[in-house]
Amino acid sequence: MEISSQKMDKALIIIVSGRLDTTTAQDFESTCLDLIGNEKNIVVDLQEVEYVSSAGLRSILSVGKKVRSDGGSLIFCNLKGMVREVFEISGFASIFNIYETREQALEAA
Amino acid sequence: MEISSQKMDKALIIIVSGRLDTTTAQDFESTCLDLIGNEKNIVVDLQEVEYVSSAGLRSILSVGKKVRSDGGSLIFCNLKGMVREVFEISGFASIFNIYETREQALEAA
Amino acid sequence: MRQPDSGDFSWLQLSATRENLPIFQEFVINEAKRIKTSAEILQKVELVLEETLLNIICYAYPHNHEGSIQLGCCLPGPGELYIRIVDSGIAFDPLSRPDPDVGQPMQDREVGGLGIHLVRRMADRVEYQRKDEMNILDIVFRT
Amino acid sequence: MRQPDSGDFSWLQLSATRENLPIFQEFVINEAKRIKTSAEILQKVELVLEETLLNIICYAYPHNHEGSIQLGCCLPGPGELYIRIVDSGIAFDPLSRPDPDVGQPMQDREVGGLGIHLVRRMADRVEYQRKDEMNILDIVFRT
Ligand SMILES: Nc1ncnc2c1ncn2[C@@H]1O[C@H](COP(=O)(O)OP(=O)(O)O)[C@@H](O)[C@H]1O
Ligand SMILES: Nc1ncnc2c1ncn2[C@@H]1O[C@H](COP(=O)(O)OP(=O)(O)O)[C@@H](O)[C@H]1O
Repeated sequence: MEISSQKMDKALIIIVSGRLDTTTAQDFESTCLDLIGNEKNIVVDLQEVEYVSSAGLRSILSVGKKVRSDGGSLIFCNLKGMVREVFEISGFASIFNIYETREQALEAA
Repeated sequence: MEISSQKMDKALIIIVSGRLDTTTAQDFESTCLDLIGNEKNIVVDLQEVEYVSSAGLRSILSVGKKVRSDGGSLIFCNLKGMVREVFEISGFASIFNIYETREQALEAA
Repeated sequence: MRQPDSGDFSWLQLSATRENLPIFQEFVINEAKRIKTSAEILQKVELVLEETLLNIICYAYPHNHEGSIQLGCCLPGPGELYIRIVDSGIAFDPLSRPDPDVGQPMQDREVGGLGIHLVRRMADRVEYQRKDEMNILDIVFRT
Repeated sequence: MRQPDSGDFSWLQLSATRENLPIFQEFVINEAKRIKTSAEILQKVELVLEETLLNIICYAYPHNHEGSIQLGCCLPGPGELYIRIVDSGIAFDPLSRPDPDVGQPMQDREVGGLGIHLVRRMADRVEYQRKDEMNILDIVFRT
């Protein structure tokens, strides 16, 4: 798994690639929190994420709760294949705002 | 496994690399016989062979017998590690002429 | 359900440790590839194995006693992948757990508790039995 | 010898086919690497597995009946790799075969018959037993 970020006017974009599984979820969580710092509007681009398990969901929810408790918002875009399916089955598609493209997510942010 | 050959004045050199195991031995045997054709003096360079099993020995002996029955001779050089050990345990080190280097083998050919 | 003791099952038994998880996954993926399983199904298989095996690794052998996992796999018919997971840990029927309420808003959602839910939704059939002091979980995918 | 039914054995059971040979080999190599086995020993392990497993694949189940092979593996102590190979094919004790005469000249040498000889010379200990209609071959390497 790899993470990078890009600071835009309206939001911080976090770009994730690879697998969000039991071996990488912890790292995802701590790296995200580091990158977020005091930012309020976060867009996570999952375009390059090909696999997410419940360990990944756990970390995503932790990050989401942290951002929310700091008064910010975490939104997602570019969910593909099984990542989209896992978000739907777990209800994450309704607790988070999800957008098709990064542009749409930035507009909403 | 890969095989190539090089025609020298004194002998045909057959250069083998990779593994001589149950999946490659047949191919080794038929390719060798093709390359040998009507040549009498054959030097097989095993420098790049890292693994040989009884299936490999079986093919080597078949080729050796064929060359011998055509009045030629098959000699080996550059046996490394487990290849040397397998040749010794199986008695192949005494039924074939074995040389340390290709130069020595060519001289003897 | 077909009996895994019939000869056409392949088995892998390893100790229940995290480092063995990818070996179990690879084992099943290898079998599944024999019937040209699509990449999407392979990912679901991988997910279901991560969830079920990790649960055994984390919860089935609590007293620091190192247990093991037996994983059986067969291809009973065209387009069917059959997986049997056996452990001798504490009795646990994952199918008896109520599904989590996935309709709650974020602040009410507990972190965790989604693994078994994903397994039930991703696999085409899941059955549990306790037999001879062992947990036996059968999972079927239509490929 | 240590009993493989104790929990610290890892097991792989697959049908006795050529295509499964590398999977068996990789399984043992993986286990052996946990105790930092040298590359030379790993090659010997690979060779011994090729010879023994291929014999079972070729000879143990002659009537076209597809049998299987169970391979157990453990690391009983520092520097020891213990392998158990079980099949339910025709009774065959490889240790009862006389060693081939490796001193003969080429024209007198038969092609073949070297596999078991290599196994006995490469492994540090080999033991055979027939039990419950099964061939059980135990092989130990000092790594
Ligand atoms: N094999 C098992 N043995 C005992 N308890 C288990 C086992 N598997 C799961 N559990 C229990 O069921 C709960 C829910 O599991 P799961 O849905 O995978 O979510 P999570 O592991 O994230 O909590 C676990 O927290 C654990 O208490
Ligand atoms: N598992 C087995 N069951 C029955 N016969 C066997 C088995 N393994 C080996 N044999 C017999 O022993 C012979 C010698 O085996 P081996 O030393 O491996 O050489 P090769 O397989 O090249 O003949 C075989 O040719 C076969 O007749």
